[in-house]
Amino acid sequence: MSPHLVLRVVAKMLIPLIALFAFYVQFHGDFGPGGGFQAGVILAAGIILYALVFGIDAAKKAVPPSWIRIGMSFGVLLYGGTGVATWMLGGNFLDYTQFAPESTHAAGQHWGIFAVELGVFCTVTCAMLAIFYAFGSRTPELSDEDW
Amino acid sequence: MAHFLYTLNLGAAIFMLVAMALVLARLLSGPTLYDRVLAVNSFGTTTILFLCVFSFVIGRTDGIDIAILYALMNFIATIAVLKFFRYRALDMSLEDAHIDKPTIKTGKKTGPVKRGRRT
Amino acid sequence: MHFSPIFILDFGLMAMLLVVAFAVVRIRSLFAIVMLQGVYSLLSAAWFVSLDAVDVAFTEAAVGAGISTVLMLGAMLLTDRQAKPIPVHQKMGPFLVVVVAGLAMFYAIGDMPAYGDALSPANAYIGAEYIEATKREIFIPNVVTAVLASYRGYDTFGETVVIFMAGLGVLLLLGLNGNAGKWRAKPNGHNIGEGAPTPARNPVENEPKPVAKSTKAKRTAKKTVGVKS
Amino acid sequence: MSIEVLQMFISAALIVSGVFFVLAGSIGIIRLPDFYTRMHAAGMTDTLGAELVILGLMVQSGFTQTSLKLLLIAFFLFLTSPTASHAVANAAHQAGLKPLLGHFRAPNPGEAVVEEEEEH
Repeated sequence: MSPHLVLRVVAKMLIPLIALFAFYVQFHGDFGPGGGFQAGVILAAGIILYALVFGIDAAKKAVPPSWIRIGMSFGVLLYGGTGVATWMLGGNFLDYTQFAPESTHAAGQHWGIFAVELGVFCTVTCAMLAIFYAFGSRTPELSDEDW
Repeated sequence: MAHFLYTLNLGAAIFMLVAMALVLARLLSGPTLYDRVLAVNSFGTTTILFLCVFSFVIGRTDGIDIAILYALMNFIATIAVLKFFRYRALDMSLEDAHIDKPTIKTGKKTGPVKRGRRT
Repeated sequence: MHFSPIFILDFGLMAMLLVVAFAVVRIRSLFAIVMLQGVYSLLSAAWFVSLDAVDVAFTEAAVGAGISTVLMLGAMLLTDRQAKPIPVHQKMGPFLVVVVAGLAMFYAIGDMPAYGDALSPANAYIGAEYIEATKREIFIPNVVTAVLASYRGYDTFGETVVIFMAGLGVLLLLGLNGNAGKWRAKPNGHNIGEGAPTPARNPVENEPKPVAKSTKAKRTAKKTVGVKS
Repeated sequence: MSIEVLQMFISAALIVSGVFFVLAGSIGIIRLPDFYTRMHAAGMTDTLGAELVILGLMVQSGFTQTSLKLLLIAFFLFLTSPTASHAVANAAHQAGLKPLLGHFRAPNPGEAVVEEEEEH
């Protein structure tokens, strides 16, 4: 008998849906509630569910710690880099209109907001996963009385 | 007719609130920890329903997004809690967890409890 | 003030928030507190929806429902199961501070705008300008995203850096692999195996112990091993 | 009778019955004597009551995006609630929490598990 068959099957069905919902929140943030921070937390929660059900080692194979280190810094760099790019194009720091100055529908603003939200998304996902990996990888040593 | 539907939804929301309060009482008083887990799970479902009905009452359907989020995420906390109490670790896989019997707190001393095998 | 029936729901939610907050303070079982914090975040998210602050509710829901409970449990694994009771004489000072602060807040309530006031400072000045300008300058329906990412881009950059620093701090202090599984928490300062002869523990314990453990923590553990509370 | 009135009445019937089941379930969670019976009541709230209320709201909103989102909620609840109940019951049973017994005696928790294992 395989233990916890129900949990594993349901989790397998649920994790892609959670990831899909995270991307919905990320890219629909201009029209409904949500944005980079919320989407990052939801995606991290999906990966945490994977780690809870299939073990933290399997999760580390799927999302290696090196990705986490890189992704966490990449998000901040993307955010800052957007600002620097607008700087280079001749505007102020984080002045997104410089991306498409002639646009009548504020396309530059849309591109800027997209890049910035993506940066927040990366950083938040990776930071949440880093905290979970750091705490979850440790094993306590307890006697029964302490429990 | 709109007024009838408004009253209906408002009444449903108030009754959901009452149901939330009742479940909360069980959560606060629950004798065993499994009662608490059950109450939290049930509270989550009731809150999802409350959010759905309430967004119809106020006429803004953004609350339904939050209800979807809770429907997806309420599960994670329950799994974490049960793993915590059954295997006393969050890092092992459920796939190769052998069936062991940790004891519930009875007050009397019991033997050592095997944890799930670490992979 | 016009009485809207939605106020019944608001008051109900607030009353439950109050009950949960008192319970979190009073209950000593840490596990029950973790559960109650999940309930608190559910309730406050519902309340934020009723205040039309949907984005805040979304954040509260995302963090409170899934992540926070799991992380709290992960931290609880490494500590105690019960909060230690604090003697009454140590409680009096904080109690006094809380009472004084609460009285000051009650005094300040008189200056607050009424609930749902359209002319309150939050609605009247710069907020109204942002709501108007978003339509013609940024062309997206969600004003909150426009304010967060564009008008207040510096603030959000600061917040992102704060989250980055939090992750970095955890990485530096704990490491992603938990020292490759060699580190073990010892709640209550008990060093298991030195007190009463316990049956054989995990095989991992027979490995050579890391150096960091045999310093101060072990010395204090030896001292307190006889006087288990 | 126009279609709106019919919609209204169907929606009202579904929501009222759903609220009845939710309330009955939560009263059961309070009043029933032990964990397993309480779980019985909670299961009723989680599936029947919730699905009925969401179905009523779907009827109320017609063919809209809101209705699709409500369908998603119903699907997720249908998937996760029984699973969570199963997990809680399984954990409690494995931990040796015994049901409150009356005249009839159930097998001990440990024995029951062994039998289940051999079946598969």
